[in-house]
This record gives sequence, C-alpha cells and structure tokens, in this order.
Amino acid sequence: MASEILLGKTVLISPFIGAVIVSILAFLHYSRGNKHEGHDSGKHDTHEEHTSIHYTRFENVVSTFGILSILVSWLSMVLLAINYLPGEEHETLQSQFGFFGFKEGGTPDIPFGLLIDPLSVYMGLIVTTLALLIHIYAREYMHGDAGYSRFFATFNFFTGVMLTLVFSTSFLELFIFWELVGLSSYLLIGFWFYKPAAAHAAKKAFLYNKIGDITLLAGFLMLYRYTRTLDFVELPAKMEALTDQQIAIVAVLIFGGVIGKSAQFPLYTWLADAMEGPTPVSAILHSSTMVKAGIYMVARVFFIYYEAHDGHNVFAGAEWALTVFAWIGAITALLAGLQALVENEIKRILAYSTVSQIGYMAIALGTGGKTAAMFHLLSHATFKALLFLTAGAVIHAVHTNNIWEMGGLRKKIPKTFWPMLIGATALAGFPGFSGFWSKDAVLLAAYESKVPGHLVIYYLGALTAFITALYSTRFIYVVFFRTPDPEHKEHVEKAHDGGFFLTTPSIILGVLVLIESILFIPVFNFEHWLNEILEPEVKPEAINYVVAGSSAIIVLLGIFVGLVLYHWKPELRTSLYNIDAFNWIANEFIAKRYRIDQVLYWIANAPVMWVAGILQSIDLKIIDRTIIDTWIVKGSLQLAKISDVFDQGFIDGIVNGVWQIFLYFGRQFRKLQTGLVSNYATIFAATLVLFLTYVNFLVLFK
Amino acid sequence: MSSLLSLIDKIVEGIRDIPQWLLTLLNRIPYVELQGKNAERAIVVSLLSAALGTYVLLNLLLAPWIERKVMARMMGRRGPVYVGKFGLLQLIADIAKLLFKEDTMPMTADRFGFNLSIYLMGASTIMSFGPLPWARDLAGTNMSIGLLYIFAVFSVFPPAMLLGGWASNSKYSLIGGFRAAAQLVAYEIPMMISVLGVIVYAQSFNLQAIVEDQYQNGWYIYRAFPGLLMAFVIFLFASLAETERIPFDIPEAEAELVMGPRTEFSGWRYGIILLVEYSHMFVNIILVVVLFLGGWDVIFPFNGMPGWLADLRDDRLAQFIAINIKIYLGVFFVTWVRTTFPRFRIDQFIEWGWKTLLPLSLLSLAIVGAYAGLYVA
Amino acid sequence: MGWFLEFNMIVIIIFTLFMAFGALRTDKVMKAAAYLLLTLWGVAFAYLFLGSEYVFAIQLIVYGGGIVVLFLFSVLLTGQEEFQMDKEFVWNNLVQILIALLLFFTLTVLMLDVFGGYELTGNELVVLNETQDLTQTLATALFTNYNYVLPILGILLLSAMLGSIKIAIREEEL
Amino acid sequence: MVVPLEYFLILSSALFSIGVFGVITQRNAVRILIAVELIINAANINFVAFASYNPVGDISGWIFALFIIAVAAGEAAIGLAIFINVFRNYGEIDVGHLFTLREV
Repeated sequence: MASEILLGKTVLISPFIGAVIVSILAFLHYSRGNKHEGHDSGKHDTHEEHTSIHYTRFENVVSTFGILSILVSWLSMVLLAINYLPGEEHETLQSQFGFFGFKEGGTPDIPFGLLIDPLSVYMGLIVTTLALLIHIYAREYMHGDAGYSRFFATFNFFTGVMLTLVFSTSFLELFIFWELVGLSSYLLIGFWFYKPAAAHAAKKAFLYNKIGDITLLAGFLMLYRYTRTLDFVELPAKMEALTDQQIAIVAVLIFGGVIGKSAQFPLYTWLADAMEGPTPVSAILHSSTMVKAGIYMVARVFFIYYEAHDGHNVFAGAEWALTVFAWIGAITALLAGLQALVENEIKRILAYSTVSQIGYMAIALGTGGKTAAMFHLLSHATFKALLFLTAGAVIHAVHTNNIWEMGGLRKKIPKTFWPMLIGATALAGFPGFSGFWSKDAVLLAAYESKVPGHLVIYYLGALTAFITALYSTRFIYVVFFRTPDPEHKEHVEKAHDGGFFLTTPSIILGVLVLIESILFIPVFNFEHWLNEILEPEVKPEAINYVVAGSSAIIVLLGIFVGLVLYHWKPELRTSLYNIDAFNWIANEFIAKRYRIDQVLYWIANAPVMWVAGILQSIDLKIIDRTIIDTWIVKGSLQLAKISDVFDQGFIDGIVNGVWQIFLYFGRQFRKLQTGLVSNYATIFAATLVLFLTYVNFLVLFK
Repeated sequence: MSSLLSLIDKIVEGIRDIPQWLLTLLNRIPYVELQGKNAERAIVVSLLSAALGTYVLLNLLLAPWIERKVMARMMGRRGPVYVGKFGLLQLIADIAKLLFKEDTMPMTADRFGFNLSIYLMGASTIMSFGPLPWARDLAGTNMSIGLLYIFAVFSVFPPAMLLGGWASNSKYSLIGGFRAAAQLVAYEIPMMISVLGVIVYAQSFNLQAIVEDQYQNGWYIYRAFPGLLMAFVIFLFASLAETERIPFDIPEAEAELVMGPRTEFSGWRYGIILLVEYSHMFVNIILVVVLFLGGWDVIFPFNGMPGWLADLRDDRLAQFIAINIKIYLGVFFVTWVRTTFPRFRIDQFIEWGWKTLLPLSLLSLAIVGAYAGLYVA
Repeated sequence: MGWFLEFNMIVIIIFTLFMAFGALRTDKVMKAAAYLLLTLWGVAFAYLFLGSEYVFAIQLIVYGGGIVVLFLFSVLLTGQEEFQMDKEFVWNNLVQILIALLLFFTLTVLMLDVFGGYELTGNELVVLNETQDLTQTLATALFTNYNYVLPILGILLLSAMLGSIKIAIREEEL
Repeated sequence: MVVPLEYFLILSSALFSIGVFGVITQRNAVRILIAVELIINAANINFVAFASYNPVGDISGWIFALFIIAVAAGEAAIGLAIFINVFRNYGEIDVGHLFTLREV
C-alpha cells in the first residue's frame, strides 16, 4: 500500500524535478554569459551533413538530467505496475495530499491527490514508457537547437503534468492538469515561436482546445452541483441518484471536452497544424498521450454513462449522448482517413491518421467498449509513436516533409525503414499485427452494441479500416519504394540513418509493436485480462470471426488497392484525377479539410465581424461625424477661443504685470544694495529709531 | 520726560544726605567687611582691614629678601648684607632707588597703553588681596565668590601684558607680551579646572568656607585621592607658570628678550612691576595654601587628637602663625625651584600646558566628581 | 543714604560711556581694544552695584580675560597697526550721528517711561556680603530650571571653538 | 533701593546707542565687532538690572546674562577667525572695500 503510494508519488514528482533541474541548469548556463549555441531555425535543412554527432557539454548535462528524471519515473511506474497489476484484487488506492475547499460543515471537499487503480496504472505505464523512449529520441533529434534546454524543461514538465492528470483523484484536479497539458501543448507546438506558422498553430490549438475545455468545466461543475462531490471514488455511488436529464446534460458537456482535446469531428483541424512543433512533440503529445487524454477521461468517468454495477446498463439520460459520440467518432474516423489519403506531408498524414484512430476509440467508447477503447489506445499509442519517430528520422534524413520529394529510401535508411514498415503495417491493421486486433475489438464493440445505428457505425468503421490500409500503403510505398523524381534525387541520395539515439527508440518501439502483435493474438487472452482489470463488471465478448474475417479482408483489399494505384497502375491514379468531380473532391474539398475551418469561421468569426462592421460604421458615421465633429469639436473650439482671449488678455496681463511690478521695485531696491556694511547698518539703525519712536508714541499717548 | 525730571529730583535729594556718606562708603566698598551696622564696629573692622593690607605689603617686602638670601645660599653666596641687619632693608633701599630714578618713556611709545598696562596690573594685584583668609573670621572681606573674584581680577593680566608690550613699541616687548599672554591663557584654564575639584568639595567659592571645610574634614591635598593631589600639583605648576617665575619666565627670558614686556619700563614703573610680580606670586602661594594645604588650619584633623592640639587649632593667633609659616614655606619652595631648574622653551611649554595639563586637570576633576558622586550616593 | 553710591554709580556710568566712546574714536585698533577692556570693567562694576557679584566675576574672566585677549591677538595678527580715521566731515557722518542721537533719545525715553520709578521691594541687595549667598541661589537656578541649557551651551561653545579653529587655520597647516 | 534703576537704564541705552553708532560709522571690521560687543553689554546690563530689581526675586536675568556672555565669547571667536581669514584673502579688513555682494 504505502510503497505503491510512494512509487506513485515518485512517478509524478520525478519529471517535475527534472524540469526544475533543467531550468536551473539553463539559468546558470545562460546567466554566466553563455550564448545560445544552436541555430535558431526549426528547420532541419540547415543541419550539416554529419556522420557522428558531437554534443556540447551543456546538451549532455541537460539531456542526461531530463532523461534520468523520466527514467526514474518509468522505473517507479514499472515497479508500481509489477506490484499492482498482477495482484489478485485490484483495489483502488487513493492518497489525498490536500483539498481544494471545504464544505459548510468543515469536512474536506474536493481531494487533491493520487488515485491508483488499474486504469491509471495502465495509462501511466503507456505514458512513461513512451515518454522515456521519446526523450531518448529527442536527445539527438533536438541536438544543436537553440532551445535545447527549454525543450527538455517543457517536455519534462509535460510528462509530469500528463502523469498527474492520469493519476488525478478528482475532477477538479484532472481539469487543472488538463489545462496544464493544454499549456504545455501550446508551449511545445509553438516551440519554434519565431516561425509564424508555429505560433499560429499554437494559438489555434489552444483556442480549439478551449472550446472543449469550457464545456468540460461546465460539465463537471454541473456534476458538482448535482452530487456535491468531484471525487472519482465517491462519484459512482452517487450517480444513480441523478435524473436522466441531469445525466444527459453532464454527459454531453463532458463529451464536448473530449471533442476539443482529442480532436474530434468539428474541432480536429488543429491537430494537423500542430505538426509545426518538433517531431518528438508530435510523437508524444499529438499522437500517443495528450490527445488520448479525452479518451482516458471518458474511460475514467465511464460511470456517468453506464451503471457502475452492471457495465451493460446504460443510463437512460446518457444514451443519446453516447450515440452522438459514437457517430462523431465514426464521422471523424472516416473524414480524417480520407484526408490522410490526399495529404502530402508525412507528419500531417500521420496526424490525420491519429485523428482517425482516435475516432475509432470514440466509436468504442460510444458503443460501450471501454476495454476496446483502451486496448486500441495502447496499440495505437505504440505504433503511432513509432511512426512519428521514424517519420522524424525520415525528415531528418531528407530534410523535407513532402512525401513526393522522397522515394526509394528503403536502402538508404534501413534502420528507419524497418520500424516504420512494422508501424505502418500495424496501423493498416494487417492481420496478425497489433492494430488488427485492437481495431477488430473496436469494430466488434460497434457491431454488437445496442446503440441506434450501430451497424452503420460498424460499416463506417470498416470503410475507415479500408482507407487506413490504403493510405498506409500509399505513404510507405511513396516514401520507401517509389523511384524518386529526378529533381529530388540529390538529397535522397545523400540520405542516411540517424545516430544511435535517433534510431534506437524506433527499433525498440518496433520490437514492442511486434511483441504486442504476438501478445494480442486471442490465444494469449490479453483482451480478456484487460477487460478483467478494467471493467470486471462487464462480461468479455467472445471473438466474432465474421467481424475479424471481414476486417482482415477489407485491410488486405485496401493494401491491394494501394499497391494497384501506386505501384502497378499509377496511370489509373492519373485518370482518376482527370475526372473533374473526383479532382474537385480530392483537391478542393478533402485536401482543404472539408472547409471546416471556413465553416467555423462563418459560425464563430463572421457574425462577430459583421456586427463589428456595423458598429464600426455606426461609430464612424453617427458618433464621429455628428456628435463629436459637430457638437463637441465646434463647441470646444468656441470655448477655446473665448478662453484664449481670456488667457491672453487677463491672465497673461496679470502675470506680466506682476513681474513688471517686481522688476520695477527690484530695480529701485537694487540701488540700496551698495555692498557696504555701514550702509546696511545705518538703514537698520534708522528703522530701529522709527520703530522706537512709534512705540514711544504708543506709550506716551495711550 | 517726567521720569527724567524725577531722576534729577532724586539726585538733588541725595545731595542733602552728605553726613551719611562716610558710613555708606564703609558699608559699600567691596573690600571692607562689616559685621553689624554700628559705626564703631565698622571703624574697628576697617582699621583691621587696613592693618591686614599693611601686613601683606610688609610681607611683600620680606618675601624678596628671603628669596634673595635663600637663593644666594643655594648658589654659595651670602646675599644682601649691607643695608640693615642681615640686609633686611635692602628692598626698601631698592624701592627708594627706583623711585628716584629718572622716569623715562620711549618717544615712539603709545602713552595711553604704556601707562594703562601698569595701572591695570597694579590695581588688579591690590584688589586681589581682599578675600584672602588669615585666620578664622580674619579676612579683608568674606565675599561669597572670593576665589572667583581673585581669578577675575587676575584675568586682566594677559591683556595688560599684551598692551604693555605693544605700547612700548619695541620688538622685545611685543614678543614678550605675546608670550606672556599666550602663557597666561594657556595655564589659566587648567588652573581653574583643577580648582573646580576643590569647589565641588567645599560647595562654595568662599575662601573662608573652603578653609573651614578643610578644618572640619581634612585638607584637600589628601582627600579624594588622587584627584585632589593631582589638582594640587597642577595648580602649583600652573600658578608658577602664571606668575612667570623662573623656570617659567619665558616672556622675559633675558638671553632672548632682554626683559620681555618690561624692557622699556624703568623708575617707579619698574618698581610697581616688581611689586606686582611679587604680590602675584604671594597671592598664588596663599591660594595654594588655602585651597589644598588647609589655609590657616594648624594641623589636619585626625582621630584621637589631644586636647591641647584641638585648643591650638581653635586659637586664632595660632592659625595666623600657621598660615604664615605655610606661606613662607611656599616662598622657600618657589625659590628652591627657581634656583634648581633651567628655563623651558616657549612652544614646548605652551604645548605642554594645552595638551598635557588640561587633560590631566580634566582627569582630576573626573576623579573628584566620581568621589563626590559616591559621597552623595 | 544712597547718595554716595549714586555718585559712584554716576562716576562709573560716565567712565564706562567715555571708554566706550573712546573705543570707537581712538586712532589705533589696539587702543580701541584696551578701551573696550575698560568699558567692560565699567560694566562689571555696574553689575556689582546691581548685587550680581557672580556675573561681575564672569564678566571679568570671560570678557576681560578672554575676549579682549582675543581682540588684541587678532588685531596684531591682521596687522591693523595704523588706522586712518575719516577726518573729513561728510553728510553721511552727520546722518549717522543724528541717527545715534535719536536712537539714544527714543530708547532712553521709552525705557524711563516704561520701567522708571521701580523700587526694590522683595530683593534687598547686600553687595558682596556673605549673609545672603546669592551665588548659591544662582547655582541652584542654573542646575534646576536651566539644567538643559548648560550642556547645550557647552556644545555651542565647543562647536564655535572648532569652527573658529577651522576657519582661522591655514590650509597647509592642517 | 540705594541706586535707582534709571541709572542702569540710561547706561544701557547710552551704551547701546554708542555701539550702534560704532557699527554704522566704523569701517574696520574689528572695531565693528568691538561695537557689537558694546551692544551686547548694553543688553546684558538690562538683563541683570531687571533681574535685580525684580520684586519677586527671580534671578533668571542673571543667568541669561551668563549665557549671553558665553555666547558672545563664541561669537567673538568666530567673528575674529573670519576676519583673520578675510585678511588673509583680501589683505585688509576694511569693510568699505569689501563689497563683493554689491551689484557691479
């Protein structure tokens, strides 16, 4: 018990300590007059060609402390998991460090502390593992950057904040770290803040997240209003007392938060722009951990939707909200997948892919598959982090983002190619790989749920699976197999693998994906184990071979179609694009994000601008012209003329008269100033005589 | 106007009271003490005062003779022997000689200043005899500020010296006058401060009261040890410097300045200067005796005093003889010092007065103050 | 009864004023200082006639012994041996004499009118007599009512001494 | 009273007038200071006289006179020091020639 709490505390605090140490180191370093050593550009084009990397002493120290702190966190997390997960009873451990407020009676109200249950341990394990690997990756990736120490400090800070979010014990604590996660996301997207695109993307991410955050805040405040508590341990028991209407309000509002943070349908465009940040950031924040916070949060508060005692019983109020959420997930998955199909920048492809896969998780949650969602979260986090790391390595190798400027890199960067191939295969859901099993679980949850229109959702998911396989094939083929265009041949020729720190994490992750793939084979019953520890009240579903087989066929079909389009018959693609409608849809509609930004602009920005325009014209035409110009200006001009006359004539006259009087008397009195003591004394004595005479008269004739 | 007229009326009215003026004179002249209001007693007391003055002047004639004889003995000579028995009348002969000498004054001298300095010195010396105590209830005047009065009338010496030196219009006189004034000013202050200790103990400026306190409680020289002993030494030293005796006769150092500020004085003026010098010395010796050595007290009080000694202490004649013995011992001491020590250098001497004697006197005053504080506590 | 004393007083007044005038009209500054000394002695005797023997002594010690010596020294140090009086009679001089006379006249008239005719009632003066020790009264007053004035006066005199030393001393002597 | 108060009043006012006359006629700074001393003495006489003639027997006037004498000593010392300094700088202490304050 106590050791687990202590380990949990270590997990949380260690990254923060790392952040503080790195900040102090940076402060000491720069306050001694050291200049920034690296280049100020976020682009890696300026990287010199090098085979071996020479870290500066400062970089060594900073990265060592950054990685060490995460290592400590990871080790304690692993110890915690070893202690905790295989145990017989997965009891919920709650350690309350402090409280946010007091009830009227004086008893503590909202706890601030540590909640250790299977869900948080599971999520914490994912977060720390990925954070550790990506930290190691960042050690080389950020080499030579001017903001090296800043990166590590912020990155450590994010890790700590994310872990605290995971281990939050109350809604309020979760929300605080939810916001801090948003802050670190803002800082890391805008890491190269001198690039306008990065600054803009950071602002965009922050604002889009804020929409969701507001609804989340409203949601849990409503919950507090109804239940008078925000403690995750106390809440489930109190949910049954709520009316359907109250549950509906809370459920919908909390889903709003998920839509913002986890990039769901109307608000997902920020995630693609967030790729302006460094690749490690994209890898950990915008693919594997931060954007999963919404999913995690819904899993954490799943008792709002389903009765705590029987996981199959939906609250009547939450039914509608769940349906909407599942539908949003499906739509998001499809739309983002389509977009990934037409996107040319490698990181954005992965970003849309992420959105699409989170849509899968939303489907799973909406259709009641908490286990499926967390299952897919695990597998997706692993292979998407892998994909981002390898994508970063590819970019590092060829100094470009555009997949059409690459090609044939298979032989040039084998240490990147093979992990990426594994990751892409897993992403595509190739039968037998981890993505296949988790996606299958999601599709199964959709297929077998009682949500209205669940079959449509299932079909949409299947279509998305097809599209996923298609775009996975596309970018793998284009990047690694296609003969490069002549004009890009040069830098492709020069491409080479990164150093030890750049490649090792990807290889480790590739191995992890392979291990997961083996582990997820139903023979090993991983999903059932997961189900048991996450929702023991729900009976696990048996594997549906219809769903599994159909999805395998779909995936294989997608890969086949991709190979046809990009390898065997590229002219088919050209003829497809020659169709005007297809071209328009691909290039003008899908590639421009279905005009979602414009629609949002019309909804949110345009009315404001319109009203502002009206107000401006009112201001200019009515207030400025009539009131100010005619009445105030002319009136004050008249007043000014009057006061000018008064000032010039009367006041200046007084002032001038005064000085003239003083000047006159001064000139007269100056004649007295002879500088002779005797004269002064004589005047003094004469005055004394006069005074005495006066007093004499007073005395004599009183 | 009316008040002016009434003033004149009063003056005219006062003229009618001529018969009364003699008594008023006796009553109001500062140097004569009157106990009671009746005329006989007044006349007796004034005769006594006159007798005292004569006595002092006679002593002033005797003191130089003693000095000369002692000095001569110390130098292996015999001193004055021809005029009178043992040359006792030598000084009278000298005075007669000085009086009959030609009265000369330098042509360039300032007449006013030349005369004024002599008058001032002579007058102040004569005035200083007033409060000196000779026995219990035997004094020229028992004034309450006696000690301060003596210092006050002596304070005219520096300007008088300076004026005389300047008025002679001689460089020796001028330099001598400067030296005299500087020395007097430098040693007047430690002298006064050292006296303050005595005043703290006696709680009076009255010389009779000071002596009475010593008669009752013991002489000051051994009281408040070592504060008043220090004060005694300082006072003795400073009074020797004040009187410009050898070895402190820097203003008139013969080898350098001929006769200092007195260079141009001759005849009766020189006689007065001699008189002033000797009386100045005499008064200072009396002050030392009165302030520290018990004045007219025969012997310092001690426990188990035999009756005859106590009676002797109360006897006024004995007191008178005692103080005279003390005074002549002092004269002998001064002469002894004169023959023994060489002359100091002016800058060292002045510096010594300001930088050593003044702090020492303050220290002695502090010690006495501490004793007095303990006594009061 | 008091005629002789009044006569003496008149003599002292005349002496004092004569000496004061002499201090202003003599031809040499050195002699002016000597005249000042005599004036101060005259004033001191006036104090004696007023029964304030302590003030008399202090006047002689401080003024006669201190200030006059200071004057004499500074006269000799400033080399003011000869002083040319303004012999010629100018209109300015007439005005000054007139002012001084008027001042004397008005002041005397005022003083006599306001304060004249006072008789001593409670404080029977005994000049230089031990029967009534006014010095003790004075000392008591000094150390009770004017307890704080004495130290302040000491500080004032000390600062005046240091100030005058600083002013008079040459820079190279410091 | 043996000597009327009027004598002292006349003495002080005469001394005061003579002092003022000296201050306004003299050109030698030392003499001006002498005249100032006369003025101070005139004031002192009044203090002592009024204290002596005070029917209540209050002798504060004497104490005032003592203080005035002390302050006058300090004043004379500083004044003469200034004159010595002036003499050192200008070679003379004739106030008729020292009119640096005058407008040229």
